[in-house]
Amino acid sequence: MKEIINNIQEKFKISEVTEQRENQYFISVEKKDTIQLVTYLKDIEKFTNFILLTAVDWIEKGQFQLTYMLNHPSKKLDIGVRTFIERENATMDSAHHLWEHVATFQRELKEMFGIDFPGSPRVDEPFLLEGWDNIPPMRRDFDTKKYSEETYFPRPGRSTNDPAEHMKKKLYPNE
Amino acid sequence: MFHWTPDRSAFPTAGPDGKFDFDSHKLVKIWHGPNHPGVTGNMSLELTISGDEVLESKTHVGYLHRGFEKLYERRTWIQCFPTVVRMCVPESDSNEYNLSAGIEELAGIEIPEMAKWLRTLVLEMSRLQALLRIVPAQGGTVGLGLGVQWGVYLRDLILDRFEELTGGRIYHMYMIPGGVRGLLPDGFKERLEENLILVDEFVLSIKRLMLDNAVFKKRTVGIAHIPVEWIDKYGIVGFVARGAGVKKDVRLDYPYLAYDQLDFDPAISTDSDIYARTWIRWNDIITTVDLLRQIMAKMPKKGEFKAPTPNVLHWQVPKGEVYVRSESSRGEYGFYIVSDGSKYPRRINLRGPSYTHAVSLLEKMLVNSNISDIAATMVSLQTCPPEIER
Amino acid sequence: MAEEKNYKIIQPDNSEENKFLKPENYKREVTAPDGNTFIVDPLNDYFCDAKPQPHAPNTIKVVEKFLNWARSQSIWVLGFGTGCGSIEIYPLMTPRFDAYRFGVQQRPTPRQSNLMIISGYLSVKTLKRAIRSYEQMQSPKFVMALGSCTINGGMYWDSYNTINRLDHYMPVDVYVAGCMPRPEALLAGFMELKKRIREGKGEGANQYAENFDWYKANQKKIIKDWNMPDYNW
Amino acid sequence: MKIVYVLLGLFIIINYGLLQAGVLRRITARVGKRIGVPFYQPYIDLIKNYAIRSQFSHGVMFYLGPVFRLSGGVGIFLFMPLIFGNEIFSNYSMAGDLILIMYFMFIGMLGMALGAGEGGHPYSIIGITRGLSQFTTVEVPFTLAVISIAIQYQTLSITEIVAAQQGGIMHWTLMTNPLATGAAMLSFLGMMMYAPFNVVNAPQENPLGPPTEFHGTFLGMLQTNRVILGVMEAILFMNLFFGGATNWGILFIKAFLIYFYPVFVGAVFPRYRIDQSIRWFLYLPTALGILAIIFI
Repeated sequence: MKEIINNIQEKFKISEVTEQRENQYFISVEKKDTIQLVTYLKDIEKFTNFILLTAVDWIEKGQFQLTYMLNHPSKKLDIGVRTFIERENATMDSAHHLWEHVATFQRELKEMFGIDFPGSPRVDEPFLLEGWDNIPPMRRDFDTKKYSEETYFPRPGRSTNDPAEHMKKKLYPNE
Repeated sequence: MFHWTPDRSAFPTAGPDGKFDFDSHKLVKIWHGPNHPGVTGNMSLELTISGDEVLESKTHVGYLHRGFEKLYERRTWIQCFPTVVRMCVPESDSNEYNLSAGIEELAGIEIPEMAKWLRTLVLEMSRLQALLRIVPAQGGTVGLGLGVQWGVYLRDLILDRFEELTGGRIYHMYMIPGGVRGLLPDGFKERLEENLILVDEFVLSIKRLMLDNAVFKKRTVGIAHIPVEWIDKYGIVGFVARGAGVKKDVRLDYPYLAYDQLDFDPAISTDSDIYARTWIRWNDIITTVDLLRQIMAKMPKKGEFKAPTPNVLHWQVPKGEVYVRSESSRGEYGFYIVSDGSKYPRRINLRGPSYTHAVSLLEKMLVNSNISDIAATMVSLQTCPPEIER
Repeated sequence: MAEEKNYKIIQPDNSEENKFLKPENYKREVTAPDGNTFIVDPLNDYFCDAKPQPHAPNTIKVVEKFLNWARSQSIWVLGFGTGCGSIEIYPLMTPRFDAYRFGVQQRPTPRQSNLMIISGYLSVKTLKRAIRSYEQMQSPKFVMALGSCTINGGMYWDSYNTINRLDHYMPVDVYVAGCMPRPEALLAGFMELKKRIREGKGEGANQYAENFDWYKANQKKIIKDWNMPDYNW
Repeated sequence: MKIVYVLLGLFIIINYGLLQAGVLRRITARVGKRIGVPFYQPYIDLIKNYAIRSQFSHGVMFYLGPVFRLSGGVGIFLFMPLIFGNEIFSNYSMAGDLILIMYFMFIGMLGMALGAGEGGHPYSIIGITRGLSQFTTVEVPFTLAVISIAIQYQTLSITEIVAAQQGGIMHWTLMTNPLATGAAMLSFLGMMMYAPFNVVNAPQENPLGPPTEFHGTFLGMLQTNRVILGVMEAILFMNLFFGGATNWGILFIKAFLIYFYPVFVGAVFPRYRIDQSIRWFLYLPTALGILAIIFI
């Protein structure tokens, strides 16, 4: 695994390398190099199994983190390629030409995070939702509780407790 | 002499924009699901058919979308557990295992030996009950409902054992970060062994009823073939990959829990059709029963079953990200977990095998197949909609 | 071999209600073989738009009682697994619990079913299909709602995609509590439903027809992608 | 006066058919280790379906479809001698009634096709298309068998065929013409539409097939027809191949056993696809039927 990381570092500009396990690494790369790096990993280093593509919303920094998890089937190695893109008008290059199922992940990201992947097949079709006209729901500025209370006729009488305070009150009422 | 294959050149084809011309009155569009007995769970296929041949298929999911990954923004780590099991209904224990394993890895907790064995036991029981339902259901898709009756009865007996051990029939929430919730009750092993003897008989009778049945073979051999080149192209995992001749099993490739101390060899086939995938899962029942017996024999008698953890009510899991995986009955089942060091998880993302099997792979496989084979194809991939849409 | 199309699609205006209209439901201008042109609106012209009417029970009490007994003894369930509770339908219909003993049978088409089991949470997308199936069922029809999700949202009470209270969208006869309810609880629910039907209280279809506008308003509030006639016969 | 006896016969047949359906459902449930429905369940289902309050129609043929289907079943009944040697229960049996009965077996299917087509549900149209193609091939071995026994007995009257088989089991067509019996009994599997030949209303493929849109009274009529048709086809085979019946007891036993055979096969077999089932009927049963004509 170490030599693969060294190979990558020679060819690409890697900003951060995290060793999670001895066979699982996460590396950060700039947005413009990402698809190149994924292609390199697939074709040269034989990380031929694409596991997942997902996004993490870092709203504090105004960024989305995209993670491409790749797997080396024979050497049993995992590598996660992280890249950070701007939160406003988020767009990313599509990787649907590398694996057939990447398009599905990109369709979901387009719908749930509003990250556009121009050129990806059927990317504009709704995937999970139907008739959604709010901001993409997985963005952290979308308040699901408020939306639910306004839309779905909550049954009165439901109270919410913070578990820590509730247990404290229940177990040690005098403290 | 009577053998006849359709002349596909005479079939209507898609126009240059990839769309079919429905004004030609040669095509029918039908919706296979969500209210359809031949669909696994609540999903639907939008089919363009000409006669009995499928020309185009589009998978529509989202009927079970609950927005789990959004809800976890509002729940503490321990509050995630009651909902995380509901991500995949037929086999819920992989979810709890993956989440607790991910938290333990991020927090650097080593679980005790006893907990490892108990988790392995529960995961294998879970696999067994899922297989007892789905293997006869493969017969059900081609009209053999009898095996389903027998199989679901045995599955109920396994669920009884679950109830005894964890208190729940379908959702158990038995594994928690640091270990498990309790030890085996008295006499549990004997009662499980009694059930396993029944399963042994069932395995033989389902072979006679289904796998040796001439009509079943006629319906399944050579249908829904998956070439071996598709394995990486479509991200195929689990028994579907094993059906195509590629031995993919997380239990062997990335041994977790006590699997490195167990002796097993999952079945493999190169036919890669519905019959082969049924045969492999039928073999998986035998493997699982054998594994359960091994686990019960090798398990320590007593021991600590939970490692000390911080107070879960305000547990701040250290910052980091991890991908954990386990082998469910459908294949590799992975969680991608990101923690930002706060009380709430930043992101928990599930990648189930059906995510590719039921969407990109199924759409491709159904083209030029017969509409009679759709249900059998779906069950042979063991698609499970809740894990696609969460 | 592209044939000349005998119709022209009229693009809808950009108003709020046309936002999610599907292309196959656009209005179109059709030229008939005799040269006349007329406008076809698929959503209004292809479907019967009459509202549902309440159907009064049989006026002879004894006959109605007998018919209600027959209805209670022959419950045909629509085989529509709307949520995770449908996994417990398997044990219900197999040797362990065997609901067939009580006249409960499954039916794959809504036209012939009497009972709709809403098995757990309903996402908005499924709710649309569930309403459609419910309206296609013939009166008298019953609804059984499983799990806490249909009562107050259960553990998905704050989710943006699942409804909280089913009784705002369709009349519910019996709730079975639990997450998910065990098969025994389901059997008890069937017994309760039978009692209700025998007492002549299973008039959900009439209730739906009488309060049709209220139900429709609630449904249309959350289902924005409507794309179907107002009432599905 | 005859019409009263005919109606009495119809009443007995319907009741027997309903009870038989309930008992058979219990037996198949036993194979699956269940207890199954109460034996009187078919009665309740029928009452309930006739008591559905709201009904609507898709058009004229939607009304007429079930009527055609029912007239097919009742038509078979009208011309079928039930009890040999009993004037009362011979119905309108006459010379050449075998041809008429074969015609009635098909007319119900055609009526159903028109009704299902008017219903407009894609699955019912797929189902009925399959049904018509399969039934056409089912008719081939059956017709060959009928021709064979017509040559054998030199008659097309069912009463005379039954008369020729009297006098012990060795006189039955089963013994005197086993090839024709074999061909006909194989095609009987296809007529009853149990697995492996139930592709017409295969629940996992095209849920329910032709009757998808039928409900309430329409469905009630279809169910009534199903009951009559099933029993009458079993009685037809009893008359043609198994020596007929001289009293009601023998009729019930023989009809039950003949009806039980496709149910028994259906419980343990999956179903063929439509192309496979058509091919199946054109291989072995047709070959048997041709042999039956050659070696008569």
